[in-house]
Amino acid sequence: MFVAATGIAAVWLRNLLASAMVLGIYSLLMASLWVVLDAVDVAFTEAAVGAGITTVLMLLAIALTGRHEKRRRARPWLPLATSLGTAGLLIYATLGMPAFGDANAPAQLHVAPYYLAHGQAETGVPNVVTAVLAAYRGFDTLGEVTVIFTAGIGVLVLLGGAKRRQRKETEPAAGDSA
Amino acid sequence: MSDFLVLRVIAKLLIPFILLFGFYVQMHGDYGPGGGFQAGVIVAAAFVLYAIVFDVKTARRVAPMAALVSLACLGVLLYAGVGVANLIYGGRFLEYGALAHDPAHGNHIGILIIEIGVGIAVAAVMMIIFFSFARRR
Amino acid sequence: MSAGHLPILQVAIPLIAAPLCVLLRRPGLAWAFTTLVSWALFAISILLLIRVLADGTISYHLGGWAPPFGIEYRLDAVNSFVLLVITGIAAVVTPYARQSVAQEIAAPRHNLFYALYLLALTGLLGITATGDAFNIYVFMEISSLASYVLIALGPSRRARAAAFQYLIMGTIGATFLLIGIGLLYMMTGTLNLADLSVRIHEVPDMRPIYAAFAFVTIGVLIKLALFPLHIWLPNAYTYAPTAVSAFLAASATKVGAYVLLRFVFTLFGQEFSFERMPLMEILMPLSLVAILVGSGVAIFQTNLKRLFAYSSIAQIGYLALGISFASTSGLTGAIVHIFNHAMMKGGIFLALGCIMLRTGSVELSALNGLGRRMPFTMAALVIGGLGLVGVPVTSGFVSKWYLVQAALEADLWPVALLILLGSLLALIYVGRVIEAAYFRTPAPEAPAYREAPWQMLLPTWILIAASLYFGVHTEITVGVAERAAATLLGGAS
Amino acid sequence: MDILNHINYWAAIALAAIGLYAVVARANLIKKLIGLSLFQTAVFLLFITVGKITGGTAPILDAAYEVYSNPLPHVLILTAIVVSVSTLAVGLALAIAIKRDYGTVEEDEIHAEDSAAGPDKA
Repeated sequence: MFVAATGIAAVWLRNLLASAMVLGIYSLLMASLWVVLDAVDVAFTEAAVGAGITTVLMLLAIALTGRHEKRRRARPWLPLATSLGTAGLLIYATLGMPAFGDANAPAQLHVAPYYLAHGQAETGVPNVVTAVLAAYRGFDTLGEVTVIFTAGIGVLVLLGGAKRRQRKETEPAAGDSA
Repeated sequence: MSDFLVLRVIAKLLIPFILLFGFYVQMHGDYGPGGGFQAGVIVAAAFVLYAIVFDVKTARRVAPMAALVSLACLGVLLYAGVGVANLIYGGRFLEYGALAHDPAHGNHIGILIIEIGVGIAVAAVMMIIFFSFARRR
Repeated sequence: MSAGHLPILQVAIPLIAAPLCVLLRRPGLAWAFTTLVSWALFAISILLLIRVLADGTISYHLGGWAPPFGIEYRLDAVNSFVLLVITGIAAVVTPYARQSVAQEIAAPRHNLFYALYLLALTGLLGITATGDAFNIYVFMEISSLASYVLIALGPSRRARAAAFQYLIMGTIGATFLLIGIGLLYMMTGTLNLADLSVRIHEVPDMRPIYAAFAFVTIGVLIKLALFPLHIWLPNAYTYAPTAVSAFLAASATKVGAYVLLRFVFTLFGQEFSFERMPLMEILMPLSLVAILVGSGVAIFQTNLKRLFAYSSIAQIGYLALGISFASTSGLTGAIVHIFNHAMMKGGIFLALGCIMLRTGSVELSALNGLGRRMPFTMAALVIGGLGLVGVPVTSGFVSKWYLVQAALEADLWPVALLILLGSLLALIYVGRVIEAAYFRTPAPEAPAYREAPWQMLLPTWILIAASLYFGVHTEITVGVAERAAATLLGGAS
Repeated sequence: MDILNHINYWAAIALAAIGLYAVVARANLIKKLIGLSLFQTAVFLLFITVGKITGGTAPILDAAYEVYSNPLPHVLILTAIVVSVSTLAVGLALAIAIKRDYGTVEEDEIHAEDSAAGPDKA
């Protein structure tokens, strides 16, 4: 339950720098949890992305935007309702779910066994995750690469030509009536 | 940027190994955990480490933004290009089986190429994002 | 390559074109290339629609893997019609974009702008064409990420704040959709929509499916911007570059409506959605409130882009209302409205772009006397606005006709009255535009604005003319919409 | 219904609720993104939990094992992680741009600046 503790800490801390660090630790713990759940590929990715890249980006961004979160008047009703509503709906859903680790749950019976049985023969790749990722659901992965490409171009556009625009934006009135 | 000698020496020692590990992960994705995405992130991490320990400016000279942007495009095009090649060889889009006489073999080749495409694109984009953030300091 | 590959080309071409566009570097070249691509896509979508109408559903197995193991593209009358709308809008907006973008966005980034525009298009087309639940999520994120950045490129700094708000809400929506898809997978073991629609009814314990239904619906409603989940929309449309506003207003929410249709009717089935789940009881009041509040707030706006953004909220209300009837005429109305509203709103935002280009403002006061100075632009704006009201001869009338008919069929005459009330409210805000443009004299110090250039006027008028043409000749649009409605309702039982 | 069987799900749900709360409640844009990240990761945990089979191993085929956990959720979550980090990158870039334009990343201060700058000009 370390994971939960770090999760809460990440939200609670008002020092954003510490908060981002804790988020990194949370990711790392999550990755180990996924090894326990047999998702080694996912764990690897989470460790590299969540604990690595995300933390670096967070720290850079915080360095640019200021590290302290300001306290403000609490009006917790809407957020509380949203999050409790979501949680309640999910818990309701779990009541009808198959037990954890059940080999006969519907999710394990339909498509998945096919991948395990035919994956290596049809693709020549013993890592079934890679086989599904690159072959059976290869188009999703193309989409995934496109998503990250979009993000790269997007960041470039947002932060690229900053200098010229900064001059224009110094007078808010001029910027707003453009 | 940093004057800590120990840090510099360790980083210098580590970076080649990180890169090597990245290539290992890239090529070994078929058999163990890993693949293009993870490899891309690791390679990018090596550059990020270099930039943090030494100097963002030097790191940028090693990997100029224009080259990174071209590489990112190239990665996506490599992946999608495999799909188009399949069409030309008479298969469906991304039907790697059409690449060789034996479908399983064709699949293996196809997976290898697209994983390389993923690796290039991811490494390039990660560095684009990092440098865009770091530049504004 | 034979015609059999058209479904994938529809999505793969813009996907490949986007990185090429980045590599082209020269803004003019990137623009010309994007224009060519969008026309090619429009041609492909016409061919696809013709084929679907002639031969029925097309199924394309990506990678040659048979569904449900691989990803399937599945085109029927519904989504090939939506594809036609999106590519049609893109084919008109792209040639228009050049001058508008040149004015509103700094030059060195134009090739990146067009790349993002193509990516947004890729995402929208991908969502529409696919027959796989998770694939919807992936392509939704492509289009969303590209749209966030496109909106943030608006000239005012508020564009950035609006884009951030959209990013937060959009991501929550997408994650809700992901939860829903996860629950569905958990209980059925498949991600293929056609396969899901069968297996979903064999699940022993329905509770996770109920929850999945709730999550998917809420997630999609955020993307669709139905009241009260609309709060991201007015700012996003107001502060985005005008060409982006036009493109998104005409296409993005339409795709949201399509996804809702797909999940509610094809996947869950009409019987499940409306009899076991209270979808009608929830959707109908919300859409009526959306119509009244959207139109009501629009009346008090002085910024024209914001005015028509609120009017979009009202129009989304009409769309959702049509869906909530779950009857042939209701669905026909909704699907026809997807088409008609895309034409009208696209035309209106393009006209606003012309005004922006010449006067540098889209305040209501900037319109004073513009009816004489920019007659063609203003005429387009007014005709588009009358379409929103639902005046006969415009295509807006056709959609409203079907909606009112659906309300009367369902013995809900108060709903029919509210639809008419919404039209009255729309008449008020369109009236304000007409008044400013034709009955007020320009301020004496105002420069004599010239008419917008033909490269921008022509696309604007193509959309407006289409909305007039299809207001009179309804055989094509209504014909296809009726087939689509029949597909949705028939596929449900 | 055996409660112990669902404890993993519930842990994930609790995390998701915390993250979502942070997104809606906090005014700091960076904190919102942290919350968003938390929320998404918790949802991923939910997915991965679905794929686990008791006694199974990681789905890399080998003669030594017979029972493997379900690979499909892993694939989906790999994609979803990439999507979430992309979203995060764009979100942070937007936050930086907002800081540049407004000088703050607190939501209420941004609203205050906007209303101070005059009523709703384009």
